[in-house]
Amino acid sequence: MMSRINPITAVAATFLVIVAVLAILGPYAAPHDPYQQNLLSRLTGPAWTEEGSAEFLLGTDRLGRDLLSRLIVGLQMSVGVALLGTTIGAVVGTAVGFVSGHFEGWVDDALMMIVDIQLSLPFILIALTLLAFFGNSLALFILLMGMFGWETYARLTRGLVLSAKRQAYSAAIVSLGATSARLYGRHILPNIASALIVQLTLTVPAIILLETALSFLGLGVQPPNTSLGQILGEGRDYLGSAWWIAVFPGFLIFAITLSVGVVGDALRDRFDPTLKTRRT
Amino acid sequence: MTDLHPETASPVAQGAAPLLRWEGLSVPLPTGADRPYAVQGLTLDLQQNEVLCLVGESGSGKSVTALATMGLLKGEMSHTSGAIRFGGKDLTSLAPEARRHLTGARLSMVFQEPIASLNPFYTAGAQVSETISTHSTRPAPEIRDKVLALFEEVRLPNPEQIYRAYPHELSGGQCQRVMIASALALDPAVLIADEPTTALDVTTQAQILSLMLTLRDNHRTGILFITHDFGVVSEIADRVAVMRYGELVEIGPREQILTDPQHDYTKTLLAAVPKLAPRASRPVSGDPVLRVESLSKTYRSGGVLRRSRREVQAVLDASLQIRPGETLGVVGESGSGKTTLSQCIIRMVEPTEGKVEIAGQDFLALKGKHLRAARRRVQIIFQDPYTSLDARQKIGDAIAEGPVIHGASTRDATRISHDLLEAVGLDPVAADRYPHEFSGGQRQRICIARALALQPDLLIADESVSALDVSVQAQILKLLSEIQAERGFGMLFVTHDLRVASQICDRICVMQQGRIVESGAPDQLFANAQEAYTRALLAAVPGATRVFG
Amino acid sequence: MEFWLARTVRMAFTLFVVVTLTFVVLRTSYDPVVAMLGPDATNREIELFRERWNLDKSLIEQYLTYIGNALRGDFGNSFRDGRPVFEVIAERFPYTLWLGGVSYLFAVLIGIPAGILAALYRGSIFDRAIMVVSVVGFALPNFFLGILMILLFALIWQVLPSSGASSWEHVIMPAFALGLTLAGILARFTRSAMLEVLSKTYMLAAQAKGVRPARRALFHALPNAALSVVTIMGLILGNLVAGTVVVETVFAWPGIGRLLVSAISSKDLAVVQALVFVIAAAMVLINLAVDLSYRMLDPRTRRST
Amino acid sequence: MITRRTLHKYLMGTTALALTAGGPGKLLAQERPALRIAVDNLWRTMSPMNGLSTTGNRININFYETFTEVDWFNDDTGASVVPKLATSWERDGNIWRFTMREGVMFHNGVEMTAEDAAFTLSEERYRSEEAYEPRGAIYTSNFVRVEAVDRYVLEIETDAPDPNMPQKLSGPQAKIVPKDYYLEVGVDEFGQNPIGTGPYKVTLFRPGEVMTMDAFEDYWGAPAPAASLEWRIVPEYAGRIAGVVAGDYDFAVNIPFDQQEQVRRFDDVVLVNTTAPNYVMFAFNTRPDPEDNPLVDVRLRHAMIQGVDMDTIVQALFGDETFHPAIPFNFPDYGDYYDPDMVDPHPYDPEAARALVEQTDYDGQELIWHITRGFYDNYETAAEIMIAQWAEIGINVRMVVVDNFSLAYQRPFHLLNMSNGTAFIPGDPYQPLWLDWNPNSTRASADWKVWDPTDRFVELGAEFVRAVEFEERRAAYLALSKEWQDVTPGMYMWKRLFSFAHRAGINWTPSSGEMRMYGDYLRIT
Repeated sequence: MMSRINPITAVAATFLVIVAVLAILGPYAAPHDPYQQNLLSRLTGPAWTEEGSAEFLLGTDRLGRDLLSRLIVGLQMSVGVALLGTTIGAVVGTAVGFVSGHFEGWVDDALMMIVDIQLSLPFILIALTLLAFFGNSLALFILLMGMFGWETYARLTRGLVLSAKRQAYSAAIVSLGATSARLYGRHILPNIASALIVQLTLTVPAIILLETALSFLGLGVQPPNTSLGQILGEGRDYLGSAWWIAVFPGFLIFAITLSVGVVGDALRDRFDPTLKTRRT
Repeated sequence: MTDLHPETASPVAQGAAPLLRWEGLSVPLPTGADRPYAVQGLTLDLQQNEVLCLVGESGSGKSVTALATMGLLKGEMSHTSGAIRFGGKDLTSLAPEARRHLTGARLSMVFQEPIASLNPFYTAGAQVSETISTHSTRPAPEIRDKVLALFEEVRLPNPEQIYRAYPHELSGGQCQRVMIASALALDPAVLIADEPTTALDVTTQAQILSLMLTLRDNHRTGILFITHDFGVVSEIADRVAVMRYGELVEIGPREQILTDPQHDYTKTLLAAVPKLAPRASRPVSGDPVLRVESLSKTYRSGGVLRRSRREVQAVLDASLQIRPGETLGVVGESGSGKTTLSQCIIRMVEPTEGKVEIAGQDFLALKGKHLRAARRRVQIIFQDPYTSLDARQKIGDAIAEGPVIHGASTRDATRISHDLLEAVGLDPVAADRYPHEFSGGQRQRICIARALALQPDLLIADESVSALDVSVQAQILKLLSEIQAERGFGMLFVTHDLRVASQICDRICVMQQGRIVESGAPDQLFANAQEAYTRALLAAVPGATRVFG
Repeated sequence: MEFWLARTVRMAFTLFVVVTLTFVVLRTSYDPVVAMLGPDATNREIELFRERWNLDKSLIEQYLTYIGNALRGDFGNSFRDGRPVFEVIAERFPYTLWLGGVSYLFAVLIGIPAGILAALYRGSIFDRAIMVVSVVGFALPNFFLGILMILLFALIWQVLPSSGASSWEHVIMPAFALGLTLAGILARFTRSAMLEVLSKTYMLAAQAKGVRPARRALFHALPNAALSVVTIMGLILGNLVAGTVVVETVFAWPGIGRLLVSAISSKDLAVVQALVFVIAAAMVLINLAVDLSYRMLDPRTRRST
Repeated sequence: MITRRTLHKYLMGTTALALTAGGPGKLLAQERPALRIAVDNLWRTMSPMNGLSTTGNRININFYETFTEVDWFNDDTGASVVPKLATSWERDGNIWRFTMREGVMFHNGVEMTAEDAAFTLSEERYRSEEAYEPRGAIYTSNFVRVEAVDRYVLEIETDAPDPNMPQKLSGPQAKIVPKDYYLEVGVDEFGQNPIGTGPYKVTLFRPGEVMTMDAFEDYWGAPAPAASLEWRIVPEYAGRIAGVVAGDYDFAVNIPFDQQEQVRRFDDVVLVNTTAPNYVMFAFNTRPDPEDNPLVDVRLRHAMIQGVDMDTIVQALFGDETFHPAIPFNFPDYGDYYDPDMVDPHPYDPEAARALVEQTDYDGQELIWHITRGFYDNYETAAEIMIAQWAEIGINVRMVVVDNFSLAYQRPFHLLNMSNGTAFIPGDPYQPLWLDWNPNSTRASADWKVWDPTDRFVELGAEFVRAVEFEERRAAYLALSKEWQDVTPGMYMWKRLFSFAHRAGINWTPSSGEMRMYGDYLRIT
């Protein structure tokens, strides 16, 4: 069962690898300078359409910039922001979860209260308010994305730590005389890592979508930087006249979210002990 | 309660058409399993008014046989071959709907975990009623009366109250009685009981076994009774079938199998069965490695805001001593406080009161780094070998970890780990493998090695062999004895199984509701128990007086 | 009883912290005046505006006044049109309740049965199809879906009204755009909750009793799965609120999501503060309701006799 | 295929038939349609000056009326005004005497008198310490006395002869409000429940959502052609255009230029573009704040002007629908003042620009351009192009797009987006040249001020204000304009374009950014 890989999963994983490579290469993978404007070839269609030109594979945007190249740098930004935000949230949340799970008692109560407070507000509300009132910068934006989902990690980690602490192996390791740091760092963390990784596969697309929604409301990544959400948000008015501007980034966001979801499901199936057959 | 019906072996008219007949039944395993078939070519019959015990170790295919008979297999495993004949029909080729009409009505089943087999959402009464309403159109009041009568029959106290109770409000034994009531509701011809008493305490087990025999007699039901415990077999079986690796090894009347087994495998199994063979205590000397005085543990539930705090006395005023080379057994039924006691000693749980001295050192007064340093003196082995190893750590590292923590060089620790692997009967080459590559028994050996790596003065074995098959159990017990003899540590052996305790312990403490009610050397204790509770425990041990093999 | 008392105290504290944090964040971020008055406002105008809304007082003073009034249920007046904020919110609330209710109903009526069926026929084409649709619902940004629908159903085929909230037909597209994501989440969650329940021994026991498959699914598996589904049903209300912010903007739906966006962009502090409070309070209450229904549903937390 | 629209028509047909049968007497009122207009936004208050804004002015001309009105119908330059609530006027030195129309009713049934007209322009309302709408002060800064001398006559005394008073009184400050009601409810409440004398009266106003108006039955002039108007916010362009195409709305505003070609393809939809007397621009921060601001060097500013090919940009973004005014203040809006043959002193010339940059100390430092998001159509797009062109001549500009003006106004910045209305005096360059750049203007006095007017500019400005006769005024204007261009504290980018779409069967004439739904402007067939 472990060895068989579903073909859909394989396609999704391959797609993600391509996305990752493009995101890493960024402008180096772009066929054109993504910032090079060409007012004479504004709104050129994709190469295979009537209004297309062989020079621009996926057409151009309202400034005559090569859409494919824009998508690649947008991809770099979207994926970068999502990964960075996820990492910040996961690290902070996991740390909080460990602290909570280790001390229990009032420390736990206090930390979980903070988690409750964040949970009582839909994140987009927090994001909108902070971005609109504090002004938007890439640093604030990434920080904000880092605030997203930390509470999920905190709660998840706390629960996992509490249950891992009660597992026989933890008791055995404590009774060996191990320090808490050793127990958490060397034993519990590796054991709960799989659950955290599965959670990562949920956070990454959630941040990409959040960034998209914020871009729609005009509060996402700001020009001259660009992101998939921003290209999509800009392109939405052009859906009737230059569909490619919105459709390609829309499809890309969709495909990334879908693929990460598929791969996440596969990871979950692989990690989830309840789905493993240990029957006699 | 010793032998329940010594002479009336099988009142079955031999030669009559069997009630249920398995003809060359094979059940495939999903691809990728360690063997192609869970059950292969099983041919067997069950007679009316008979208890047929299906015996085997884990993985022998006995449960799969039960599920196949009831038509409960899923996925690839449901593609069985062969036939299961019942009332002139082959169950495996019946249409699903036709088969469903038989299931629960003519053939019924009781499962191993009674609490888990009741739906937490409905009352006990509703769930038994459902069995009846599924297969008949009787009016509701009539069903209710019938259910109450069944509860009466399975000797549930207070049927009316049980009827309204949810599963979580019932004990394991009560749940199993409810399940049996449900299984018998429509007076089935065949009852399949899959390890129905394994999860229960010995006293409850004895009651359930006696109940099943009564039912067999009253309803003339054919019972397929699945168990791994020859003690139970000796109490209940009319005939015994032994399975291994999905195949039938041997079948015969109870007495023949128990006293004169033909097959080597059966012989091995019987030899490994723990016997209630109380030994005398060995002479020991030296200062105690463990001294527990007036230890108590009270659990309090409820927070600041709660007016009514609930208190549970898990351990109350327990005192005991263990000297080097000595093994002290702690026995008792579930909830008696024996595990809490052992956890208090190693401070996995902080005791409320009392004193614990390990190797002359006040263990409870220690903190931080001193506590960590002192922990090397006491080590523990748990019940479940699957969860007591870190699944992501190589076993060599797991064994070496203790010495490393206490300052050994990596090289020394590795050497210790290799030596110990050898000492517990594993190839040192295995050090680089992960726990999941080992069987349960092997894992328990690894746990022992890990505990011993620190050369503790005291070793606590908390139900350490309870989850293992008998043959493995015997090996592990032997290993522990040998190593103890060699290294001279004191051992606190916690178990619910008096047979096991009787064999390995120098002294035994019997716990009931948090207190140590009685203690003494096994031979004295068992021959001359002072407490009624101790006597009840002893009486309930299945096959207590029996000599196997 | 003690449980509920503790819960209430905790809830009140959470809301207090939310109100305070919002106040601090909004009032220290910057002066809303210019945003409110437009780029050409004169100094005198700005001065008058500050006086009118007490923005010239010290932060502590403003805070104490605000909390004092809030405790009396007065969250002040909208900077934008001077009306009591609760009146402004109350005007919009029914619309969001309507849209949210329909989307939620859609999500529940589609998502839960789909999840159940997918679990019952695990691994079948049907299961795959449901899962694919549910991932699509999650992966498609809902404003994109919304605009696409407007172009198709209103502009090209002209079978549905483009935007607004004046008839039941108007609710179809926004409710679908909003509900699809929720239905997807619910379907996936219901599926895994069902799968977990289906693997329980009591399900095997029910089968061994000869209980019909449909009855097993509906009477044995579903109520137990419902316990975890109820929890997620509370959690997705957060997604619902987040979704309305975008969807109401796309479809010019005059609900609180739109109000929030416009209040934020016009820096109507009073309305933003009150909205944050109202949404947080609603979320907290909903979670309480979820706990309550969880406790009512789960026999383990209630007593027989 | 039966679409909603055809279905709708069918249903409407039967309803109309039923009504005809019901009784011809009611027919007139019933024949007037109810119009629905999808707008992008509504200003938060409708009080004429506190609510001064594109989105407010666009609709409040339907319920407020001014002394005079710009006649867009007959003169699309916007340079001529016609009588509205004032029927005649005469000047005597510093005093203007206006005679108001008789029999004009406010929507609350009270007759409009000179008292109301005087109050509208009064010190109490605009210029006192406790003014209700202090923004009006700028618009009436030269007023000394406003007084009703008769039920229908009022006098306005200015500090110097002001030849342009009738033109000025077509502006927002001259939207006549009912004195008693205004004083009774206060300006904030008035802004929410506005009352005027116009052909429509407001029935519901929810800022951020909708405004509805009914035809005012006691209107003094020609009856309103629509029975009611509903102005509803549809923030998304797709929603607005789909609304008009599908028949949910009769009008939609703000059709982005790039989408217009597509809109033209719909048979039942008419696209209307018009420019308004308002120029989109950016200001240079010419002051040494931040201290190292390289833009204090005028050569760098001129280089930047010469470094962008604004004509091409405007052509690309708006086609021929609007234009780039190469020479500031020489706007075609200004009738006789406009000189189409004037030579641009700072034409697009990247070579010259590069040379100018060479002369300065500019070291490639990043210049920050604050832009308020989405405030002006295509602004960010133009900015991106301009930044690319400036990069060509070695000037490094970064745009910082912020959410609103208060963020945009926060220093430090080097360039700032803004726009400049030009119609304070229709047909006269007074507003963009002096009103908005003089030492008391916000641009020269607010925290975010971008320039310190030179002594010469102030001197020339005073001369320009004093000039009454055309030739004298023209000379003063040219001198002042030249001084401005020597300093160049900003760049005028294009004349603001407003676009509308409406369903076929409506004949509608736009009047700059306003949507006049009355008189000759709206005919429904």
